[in-house]
Amino acid sequence: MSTLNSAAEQVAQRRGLMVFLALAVLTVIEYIVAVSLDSVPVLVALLAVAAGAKCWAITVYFMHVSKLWRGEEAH
Amino acid sequence: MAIILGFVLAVVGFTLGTGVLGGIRVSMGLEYWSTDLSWTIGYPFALLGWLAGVGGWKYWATEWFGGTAAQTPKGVKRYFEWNMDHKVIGVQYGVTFVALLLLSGLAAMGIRYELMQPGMQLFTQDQYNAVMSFHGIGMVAVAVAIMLGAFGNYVVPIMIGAHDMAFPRVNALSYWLVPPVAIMLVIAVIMGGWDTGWTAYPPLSVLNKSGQVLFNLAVITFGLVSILGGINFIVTIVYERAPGMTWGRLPIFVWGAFAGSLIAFFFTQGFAAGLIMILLDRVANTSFFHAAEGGSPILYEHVFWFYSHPAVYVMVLPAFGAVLEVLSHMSRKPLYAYKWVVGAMLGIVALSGVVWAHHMFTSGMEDYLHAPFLVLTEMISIPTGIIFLAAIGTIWAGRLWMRTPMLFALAFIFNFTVGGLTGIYLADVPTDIHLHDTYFVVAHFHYTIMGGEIFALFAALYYWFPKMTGREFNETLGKIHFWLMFIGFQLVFIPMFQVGVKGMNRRVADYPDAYADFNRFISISGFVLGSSFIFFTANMILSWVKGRRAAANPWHATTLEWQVSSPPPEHNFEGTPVIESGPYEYGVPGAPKHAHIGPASAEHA
Amino acid sequence: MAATATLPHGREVDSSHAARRVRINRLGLWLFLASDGALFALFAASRFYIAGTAISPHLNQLLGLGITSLLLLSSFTAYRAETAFTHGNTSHGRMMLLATVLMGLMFFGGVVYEWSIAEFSPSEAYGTAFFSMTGMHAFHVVTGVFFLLLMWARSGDGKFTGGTNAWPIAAAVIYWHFVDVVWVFFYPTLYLLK
Amino acid sequence: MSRHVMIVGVLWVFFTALALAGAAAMNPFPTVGAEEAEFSDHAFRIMTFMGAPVFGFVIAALVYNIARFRSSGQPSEDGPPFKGGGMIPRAWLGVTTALAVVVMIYPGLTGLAEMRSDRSYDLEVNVTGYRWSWSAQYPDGEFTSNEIVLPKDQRVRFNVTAPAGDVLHSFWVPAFRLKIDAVPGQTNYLWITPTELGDGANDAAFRVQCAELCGLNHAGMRMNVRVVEPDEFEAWVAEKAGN
Repeated sequence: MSTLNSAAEQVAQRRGLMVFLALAVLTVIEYIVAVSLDSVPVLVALLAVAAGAKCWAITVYFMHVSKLWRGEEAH
Repeated sequence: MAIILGFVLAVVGFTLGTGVLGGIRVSMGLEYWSTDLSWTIGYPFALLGWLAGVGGWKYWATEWFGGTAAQTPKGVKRYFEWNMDHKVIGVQYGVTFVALLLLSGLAAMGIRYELMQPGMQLFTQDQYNAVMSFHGIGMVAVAVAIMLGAFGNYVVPIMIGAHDMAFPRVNALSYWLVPPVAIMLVIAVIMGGWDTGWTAYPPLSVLNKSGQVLFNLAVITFGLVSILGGINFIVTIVYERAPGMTWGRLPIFVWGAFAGSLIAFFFTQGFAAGLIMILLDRVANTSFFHAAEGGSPILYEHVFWFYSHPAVYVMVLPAFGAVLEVLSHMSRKPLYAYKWVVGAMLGIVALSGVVWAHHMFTSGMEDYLHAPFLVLTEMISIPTGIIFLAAIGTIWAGRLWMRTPMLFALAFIFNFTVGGLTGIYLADVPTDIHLHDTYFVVAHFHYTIMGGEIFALFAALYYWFPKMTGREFNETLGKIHFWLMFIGFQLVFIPMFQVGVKGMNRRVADYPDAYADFNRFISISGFVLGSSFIFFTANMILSWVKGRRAAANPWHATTLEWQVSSPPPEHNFEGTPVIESGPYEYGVPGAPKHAHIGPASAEHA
Repeated sequence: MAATATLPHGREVDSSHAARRVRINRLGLWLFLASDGALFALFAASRFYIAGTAISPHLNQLLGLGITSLLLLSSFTAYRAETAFTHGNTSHGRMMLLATVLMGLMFFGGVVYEWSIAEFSPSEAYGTAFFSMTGMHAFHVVTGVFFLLLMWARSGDGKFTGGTNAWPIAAAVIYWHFVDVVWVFFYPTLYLLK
Repeated sequence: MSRHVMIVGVLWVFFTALALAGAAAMNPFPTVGAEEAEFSDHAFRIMTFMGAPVFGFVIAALVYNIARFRSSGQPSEDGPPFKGGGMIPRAWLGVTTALAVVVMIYPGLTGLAEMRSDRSYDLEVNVTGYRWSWSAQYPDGEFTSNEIVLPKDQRVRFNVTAPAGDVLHSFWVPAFRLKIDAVPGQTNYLWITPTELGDGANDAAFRVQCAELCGLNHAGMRMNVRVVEPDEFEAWVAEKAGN
């Protein structure tokens, strides 16, 4: 793997890794909940919460939704 | 030339797509050709070929693959191929959709001829259904696209002081998706048509002839036009306003276009989703609407109306904007209650997404949905009422210049009052259960869409004709057009309310003898209404070719599009537009001029 | 080079012409995604309308979990690619683009495999939902792969490196994340209910 | 200014009266054949009564301003610069909201509640819509008929459906003012109490008409309806069941 250039990039890449790990954990939780729970309403609610959290993390940290109203960062 | 190349590449694409499919099918031991599936697969390839041929490759896509995009030509030629100037695109939209309007109007004349007396005369029942369905979708397409497509494209960027739309290439793309829509609809009619009206309710649309597939593909494409156009307007209005053009100084037509675009870009997917489900049921053996497998036709009605009710506001919000624009300038008064109107438009946007099921009171949907949709639907009358307040307040004690655009704008108020009030009968369950799917509904939506939007369209068309063509229109022909159309319109649709209540249902090729007198009267009035378009067409052609040269500002209006030459220069402004006050400061003592064109600055050079 | 303006919080914002253009494109892209998202949402809602929360007992749950993880991982590599390009690290960015493309293709392969072994037909209620939703999503995966490949092919000369230059990469990557977001909702909708 | 308001006020009264007179003169309704029809017509009249003043106001303002302030040539001056702040928009909003709320509640929600209030029935008829015909099945007698015969003053429930594999139709009898879609694979219900004798042979309002576009012969998808005295109905049932 090629090395990372700048300190700024390293910070950003590490943040990405953290978000990915959180997403992976949430996915595993989803799966475990799904195979172990029998109540459909509770399952739907839990899955909706988990999916919402994953969606939020991806839009905020991966898709940089805030740049829509905050503009492009200067370098 | 570009159009011919587009056709050739479309045919090549279609042959290629259907060929690959056919090859696979033959290797699986099936027949080479399967009408539904072959069209579904071949069409996207044909579409790509067409887009590439008319200029999408030469002027755009080649860049993605490392090529250099060519310069678009100048002169008359540019109207016949890919062009990115919003003014060219506005004219292209205008001419295309006026042509479609006339064609669909001709279909209406056929319908009225057939319905003049009971029994079948002009058409067979099958032909009648095809003509009626074509009239429906043709007019819906005109109503959705013409206001934003023609006038939105032409004047919105100039009104806000922009040099073009935010995405000129996407703009060109969205226009060039339109001819395939028209061509597919015509081919569908030639192939025997489809008999589901413009609403395409399954299961009929899953079981009927293959014309339905072409209809679905055409309308999905048209949805794309609407979505891309909507996105383009939103971004343009958000980011391309000139310095000083604050949200509170936007001309009201720009607000109308903005509000309509908000709906178009988000809700249009509903129609697309419904039509895709029909296609899947037809070609992929799915069961969205097969009752025996757990599917439900009512699902389609939900998905379809989720778009198709908001769609009427895509039609009518820009129309509100255009009418209020004309009323203000031609009454020489500030637009009354500007901020309230903006609030009302946004209120309509917000409510539009939660009223769809009032089209379904008789569909057999769950009972508990009736009450909320009744209440929400009637709430829409509140913001709509604000529009009427603004219209009346604006003409109140004004200096009403009774030229053709003003006549159409004033007629809009009358027609939309009738359309709005009769809508309440249809929102109310106890009356709607009787009136649903009768001629009462036909009359109601013609009063809102034709009496509303199409009258507004003509107000806008006559109002901006000098700007767009650089020529003056013939006032006498314009007034003849107006009076024939206005009187003909009332005589057609007022009796339709009554015959509907009496028990005549819509979309019928034939009816019991009891309704014969009404229908004869309606048909004769219909021909009067139709004849008005002869004067309109003559006026447009004659004036465009040899009308007098128009001044830059024949209406002495304040907004920016009138501060540049007619037609405007290539990048709209020779200098930099400067906005210093609201758009309608008529008679306001000491108010600075709304806008003027300052010297060119380095920024836009 | 780039013009900057300082906001009240002391954060510097690029106000150059190029940055303005990126801002415009960004809003356009997001509006497109919102519109596209509405289409997916309507199909997801239809799934509950025709099939309730039922799923087919014949689903291969491990395969589902596998391709889901793969798509999630590809979102991570896409993020790495974009971050690398914005910070001027072209070579790492290109490698990550390729990794994303590869995982995208593997995901697509997984879906195709799943279709080929499925023991339920599209004419059942659940099958209708399953095949139409995964099919539409797979179509978006393929277009996403196409855009990413295009970006990989064109980024060799470094013209997408740094700041606003990296916008085309960012656009393709945002689209890819969107495809993942759709799957975030489709996965539980199609696999994890009862 | 107050003079303009006064004249518009007079015109308002005039146009409202005109609208009401016009609506009354038109008597748009078909034959009233059932309790439900009176109910629907009543709601219709209420809304006409409430809509007339709204219509009258808009037309009065429109007509007066056109008549008084028109100018055929280009106006030489600007009009008065009313921008519409202050009380007028607020009052307008208040009045339109109040009107909307009234219509929602009466005849809207109250009407809806009343429509649903009585779900009892004396007689059941199963109605099936095919492309392109109707069939009525009388469960008690277990026979099918290609016309609907109903006893006067008895409450009937129609169970409306279409076979799986068919398309949407809609069951509508204008004289009864009610309709419901015939949906493949689903049964929908209508409750009706006929109150007038009638026969589709001489009154088009007494017909079942398909009201949902269903393809080729949608227009001709009709069935005769007869409302008869109860004893005549019994005789008809006996005759049909005997065959």
